[in-house]
Amino acid sequence: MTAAYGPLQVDGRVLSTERVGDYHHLTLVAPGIAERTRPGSFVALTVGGDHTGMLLRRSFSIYRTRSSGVYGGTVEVVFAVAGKGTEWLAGLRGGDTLDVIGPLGRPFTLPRQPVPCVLVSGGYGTAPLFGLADRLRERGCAVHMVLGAATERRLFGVLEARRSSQSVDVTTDDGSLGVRGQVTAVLPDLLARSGAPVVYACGPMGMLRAVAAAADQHGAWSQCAVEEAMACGVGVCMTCVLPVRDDEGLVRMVRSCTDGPVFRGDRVLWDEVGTVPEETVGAPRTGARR
Amino acid sequence: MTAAYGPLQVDGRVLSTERVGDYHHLTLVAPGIAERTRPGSFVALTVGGDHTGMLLRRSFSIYRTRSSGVYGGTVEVVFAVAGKGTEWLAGLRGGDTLDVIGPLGRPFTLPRQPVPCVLVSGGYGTAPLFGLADRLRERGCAVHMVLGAATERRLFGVLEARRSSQSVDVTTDDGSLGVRGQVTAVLPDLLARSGAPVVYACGPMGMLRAVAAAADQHGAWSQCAVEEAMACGVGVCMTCVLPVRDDEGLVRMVRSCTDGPVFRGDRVLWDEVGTVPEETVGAPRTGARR
Amino acid sequence: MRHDPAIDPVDVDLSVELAGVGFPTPVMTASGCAAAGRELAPFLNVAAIGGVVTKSVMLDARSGRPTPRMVETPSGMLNSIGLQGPGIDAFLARDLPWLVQQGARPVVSIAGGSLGEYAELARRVGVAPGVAAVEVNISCPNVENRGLVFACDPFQAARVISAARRGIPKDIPVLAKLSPDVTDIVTVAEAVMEAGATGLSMINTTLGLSIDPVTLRPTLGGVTGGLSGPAIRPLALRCVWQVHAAMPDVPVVGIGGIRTGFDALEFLAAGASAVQVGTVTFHDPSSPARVADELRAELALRGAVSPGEVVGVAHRPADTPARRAEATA
Amino acid sequence: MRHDPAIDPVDVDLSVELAGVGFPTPVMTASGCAAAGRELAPFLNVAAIGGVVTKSVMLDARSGRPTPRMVETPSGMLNSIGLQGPGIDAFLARDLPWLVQQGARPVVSIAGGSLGEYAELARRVGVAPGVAAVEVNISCPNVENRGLVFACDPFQAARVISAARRGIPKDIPVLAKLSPDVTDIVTVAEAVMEAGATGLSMINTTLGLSIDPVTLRPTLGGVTGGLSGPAIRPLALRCVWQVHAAMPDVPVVGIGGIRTGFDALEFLAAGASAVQVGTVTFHDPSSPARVADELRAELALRGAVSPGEVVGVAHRPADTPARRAEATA
Ligand SMILES: Cc1cc2nc3c(=O)[nH]c(=O)nc-3n(C[C@H](O)[C@H](O)[C@H](O)COP(=O)(O)OP(=O)(O)OC[C@H]3O[C@@H](n4cnc5c(N)ncnc54)[C@H](O)[C@@H]3O)c2cc1C
Ligand SMILES: Cc1cc2nc3c(=O)[nH]c(=O)nc-3n(C[C@H](O)[C@H](O)[C@H](O)COP(=O)(O)OP(=O)(O)OC[C@H]3O[C@@H](n4cnc5c(N)ncnc54)[C@H](O)[C@@H]3O)c2cc1C
Ligand SMILES: Cc1cc2nc3c(=O)[nH]c(=O)nc-3n(C[C@H](O)[C@H](O)[C@H](O)COP(=O)(O)O)c2cc1C
Ligand SMILES: Cc1cc2nc3c(=O)[nH]c(=O)nc-3n(C[C@H](O)[C@H](O)[C@H](O)COP(=O)(O)O)c2cc1C
Ligand code: FES
Ligand code: FES
Repeated sequence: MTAAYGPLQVDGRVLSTERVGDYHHLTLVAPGIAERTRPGSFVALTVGGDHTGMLLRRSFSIYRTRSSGVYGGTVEVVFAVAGKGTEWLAGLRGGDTLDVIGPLGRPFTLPRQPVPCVLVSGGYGTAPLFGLADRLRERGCAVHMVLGAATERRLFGVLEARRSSQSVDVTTDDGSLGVRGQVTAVLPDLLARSGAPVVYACGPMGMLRAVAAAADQHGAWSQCAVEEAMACGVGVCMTCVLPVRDDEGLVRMVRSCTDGPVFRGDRVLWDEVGTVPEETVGAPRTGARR
Repeated sequence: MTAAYGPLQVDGRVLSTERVGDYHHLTLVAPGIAERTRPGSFVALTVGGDHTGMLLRRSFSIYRTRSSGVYGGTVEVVFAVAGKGTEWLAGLRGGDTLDVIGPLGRPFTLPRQPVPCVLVSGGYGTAPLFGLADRLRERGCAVHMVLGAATERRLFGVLEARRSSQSVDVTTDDGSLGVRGQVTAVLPDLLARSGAPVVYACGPMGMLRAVAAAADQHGAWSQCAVEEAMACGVGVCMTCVLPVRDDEGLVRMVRSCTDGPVFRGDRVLWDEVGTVPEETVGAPRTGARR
Repeated sequence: MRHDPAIDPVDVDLSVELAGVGFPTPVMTASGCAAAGRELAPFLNVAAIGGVVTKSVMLDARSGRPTPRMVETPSGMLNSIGLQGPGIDAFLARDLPWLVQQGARPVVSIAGGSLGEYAELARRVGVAPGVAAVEVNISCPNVENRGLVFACDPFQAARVISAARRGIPKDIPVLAKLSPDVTDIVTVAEAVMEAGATGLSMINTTLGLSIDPVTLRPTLGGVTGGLSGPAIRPLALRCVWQVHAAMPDVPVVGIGGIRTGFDALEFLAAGASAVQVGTVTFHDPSSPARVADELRAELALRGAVSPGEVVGVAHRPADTPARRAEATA
Repeated sequence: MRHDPAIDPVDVDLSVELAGVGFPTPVMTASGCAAAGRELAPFLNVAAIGGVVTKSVMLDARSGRPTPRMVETPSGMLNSIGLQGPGIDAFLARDLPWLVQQGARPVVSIAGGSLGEYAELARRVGVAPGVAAVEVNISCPNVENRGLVFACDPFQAARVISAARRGIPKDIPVLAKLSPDVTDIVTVAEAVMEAGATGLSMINTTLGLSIDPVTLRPTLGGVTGGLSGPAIRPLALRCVWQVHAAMPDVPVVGIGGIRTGFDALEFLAAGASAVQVGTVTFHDPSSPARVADELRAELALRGAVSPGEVVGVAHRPADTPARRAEATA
């Protein structure tokens, strides 16, 4: 009863957990998901075990997948402890089980031509970019990565980035590694240097907003993976919306779980996220601002 | 801020868990409780971990305690999986933590004279009787035990019973071990044979009722440890009550967690448990029967 | 509890009739928790579950409320979606036909801000092909009456139902969906039945609030929100119990925190003829199907060959076994 | 959220004044969840916590309801104790003196079946030494009015409060304890304040039901029961929010599912001046003390030197920081 290319719901079993800087790297045995995964899609995990008071799933970008191997297919995610659910996930041990749904969401769109691409991440936002880098390289695209974070321990995959891309720029707010500052400190330069017509980004809203703007300025497309609070992850609850302009130029509140998480940077009304812009289709006459 | 002889609230750590027939034998490091424990008292354990939907503690008779040793004091309980909380407890692994309150409740009263005593248990009801048997033997009392259960796998501590008492009778409803039938099949005989003036019992209500009656018939005292659903275990919620006749002959709804769990068998209105007898102090004129 | 099934689960017939309309199982989705069914297709067979109750649709497209629109709460959640939706035209053009084509039984939920809107929506839905039933969500502010929620006033609630009922063919059941946020839910229930409702859906969310740890202001964009999930199940069961006690013959669809087949059984015993699974769908998108399977097992365990045998059984003296009582009832 | 304390927790002064009476912390026990305090002595210092709200006492001894008296529910529980208690004489002779002697601040909760009983109870408690405040539990059936609960009718609720108020010296605050099971809690709140209440305790349990898996009949001996615990916290917060919005100057004691210091902070921000910890005491008998310690840390983290600084802050525009708003308020 599962759609050919849609998500699967499977019993996941913890294969391994590992600390990586400030993050946790969780590998789950979750057969069938790998085959359907595309760069940018995510999984929604149950937390708390049976009889938990935590009813809602937690969503995580897919970092890596293996189609089979001795254990059957695996899915890997990288996460930071942000609250009670991720705290519980951080306490998982090999053999523990949880319910996994994935792959979910609309993935990154790949360029038809072998053009140079810039991939920008904030913190754990690097996770989904490695799979993307692989696909891009397969298509002959030069890959340039920019990894930003508050501090070194919050950077993820710097070494892996060096292996999987032409160039890597690193920025930290506190200068503990790479250039002191945010990704925007190096991005314009890189865009000019690389002449990349496409920018991919995953990270905090503020960063995505800045990346989208920088891309615009250089006449490049941007593909941004957003992170909105989600109750269901599968498109039935309408909690994960943000204002996005559609092809006809109309602003709609769209679901980031099914219409996203990847959006064209020039389509998201970044400054209005968290509000219902007055021009939104179906907006109250008065404009229900926050 | 803890009363000299009252219960303690401590962070417990799982030292070991073991299957014993249909039961689980859980050993917790819970410093300080051993010193205060007396035969018949119990502990109340939190279940489900942080953010669980299971708010209430689960109560278990104290099977054994060690005052210190390498790990600090330990408390041992033996339990059957009865529902979601005990199911969670059964899944605990060494090193897991939970909150422990104990010792709770009014323990068994010991005879002043070195008289022969009969100890009767149903299922896991044997657990609190071993500590009692030790105290009794210290006082020179001859100890006779009767262990009853539905079937062999639901008997607990038969071997240990043989070590710690003069005589052991075993009954199972299905005859898988010992005499086929219930403890009452052998009790009258034993009472006559041993001439015991005191009977101690722990097990299901039905068994306690029968034991109390048998004791009466032989002019013996009975001390029965009851099991009523408890929300707090410490005496503040009034959920665990049953009708008991006090010294003035008045029937009151008393708390089994603080006034019990051990009651004189001739004081409990066994047939009225689950109701509020009309003669109860403060009973509604009409009699609020179930 | 008996541990070996009294009868074989395959011998349980889960099909139920609700006010003349047949459903293969008594377990449906809940409005706003399944969109219009399509998104659940990867996780269950929309044609096999009892019915698909669609997100309450309004006349015009609605943007809904600003985010955050949800907060997780102990064993539940708060939501303030604000009835975001495409409007009735798009719904009838796109969503309903898909459900019909799949062979699902669509229960169309409508919501309005005035009697006129409800009447118009009812007319539109009433003539649409393939509608199994209409659920009227009366937990909406009445724009013509200081934004007071229709469901909180028996008189206003009744007016909405009669306005809606008129537009809908007699053979299509009209379910009035009640709010628990009233002093006396029986009065509201009686009023809407008087006004022509075929049955009752109980309950909608109860109003709640949460404070944001950073801003110390209300977390939700809509300030207050609807509380749902297992946390409110006992409250929902009580409402069903009270209404069934007062009106044993009124078909009730039980809603509120249903997570397992036993939870569904609780609602049947309290007096519901069918149930809806809402918030738990977010935890387990296959739950509307799973709960029906589990209910089958729960019924078999108790020797009941159909859901009808246990409907309202909790109201009978404790000594009457479900079966016998049913027979003699 | 700021992660290093904006101020040192020791610089936070937790003491609050509630209608003229001082309490060392804003965190008290809740009626029926701490008996008369004695049983909590092994787990906390009854003199150090804000106050001890005693189990609602009636004129005569009460046996209470048959067991089962409780059911665990998701993140909560149902109870039908039926106000078991020793009666006012025994309470005043045994329980109250112990609390006074310990140096605790007893908040005596009274409950009656008629106006006369409330009046009589108030007289008796009003002359007893050492009473810090009186809480009037109006969630009781009115034996003179078809057993309708006083709290569900603004008029009846008001009559109870004025009857009680008369018997109690002016310097002893009278808190009216409200039920959430009403269509409009603000109307009830206004009525009891009119009638002479000094403040409001919100909320009592909300009515719920559970079905027994074996008998398929109501689990509780009392059939329905009161739902409490974290499950209802969002509902309780909403009630406090609504009442504080309508009557910002009325002292409110927030109650409902408080488990942590942050939960307590939520109630303060919504408009409560103090809080009570009820059901969670069963999970952690030290919680009334623990929650106060945690609240101290939460306040320090946000740079607030006293609970008063955050009372009602959630009602102010999001951009006004708590401190400034307080100063200019
Ligand atoms: C598409 C997507 C991909 C993500 N990928 C990653 C990743 O790769 N690594 C990582 O560390 N985190 C990722 N996140 C964020 C992650 O989902 C949250 O940190 C996590 O849900 C927080 O749960 P909690 O219980 O610890 O926090 P709590 O605050 O206790 O969560 C309470 C509720 O709010 C929701 N919530 C809270 N914060 C967020 C958030 N930032 N985004 C979405 N839901 C939230 C939770 O799902 C839960 O329902 C992603 C989020 C989305 C939407
Ligand atoms: C003084 C005392 C001593 C006990 N000693 C033992 C023991 O040594 N070994 C053992 O296996 N069991 C013992 N029990 C019973 C044990 O407490 C229950 O089996 C257990 O609480 C069931 O929890 P659950 O979550 O698995 O069941 P659930 O049905 O999920 O429990 C739900 C709620 O009901 C309460 N509850 C349910 N059944 C009982 C019960 N029989 N007694 C008390 N509360 C109940 C639970 O505490 C919980 O609050 C004892 C009970 C008491 C009161
Ligand atoms: C996110 C969300 C959206 C909802 N939207 C609607 C709606 O549009 N119309 C409606 O009648 N009920 C709506 N509800 C209420 C549910 O249908 C249901 O009545 C309620 O949530 C209780 O059931 P539950 O605990 O199983 O979720 C919504 C509930 C949630 C959680
Ligand atoms: C077992 C139990 C007994 C209670 N008894 C009383 C009572 O006698 N009087 C009263 O006003 N409230 C009583 N309550 C209600 C609590 O005081 C409190 O208002 C309610 O439980 C909500 O708070 P909580 O979620 O923190 O428990 C009782 C609650 C419980 C759980
Ligand atoms: S998270 Fe439910 S619709 Fe997107
Ligand atoms: S369990 Fe709470 S008083 Fe006994």
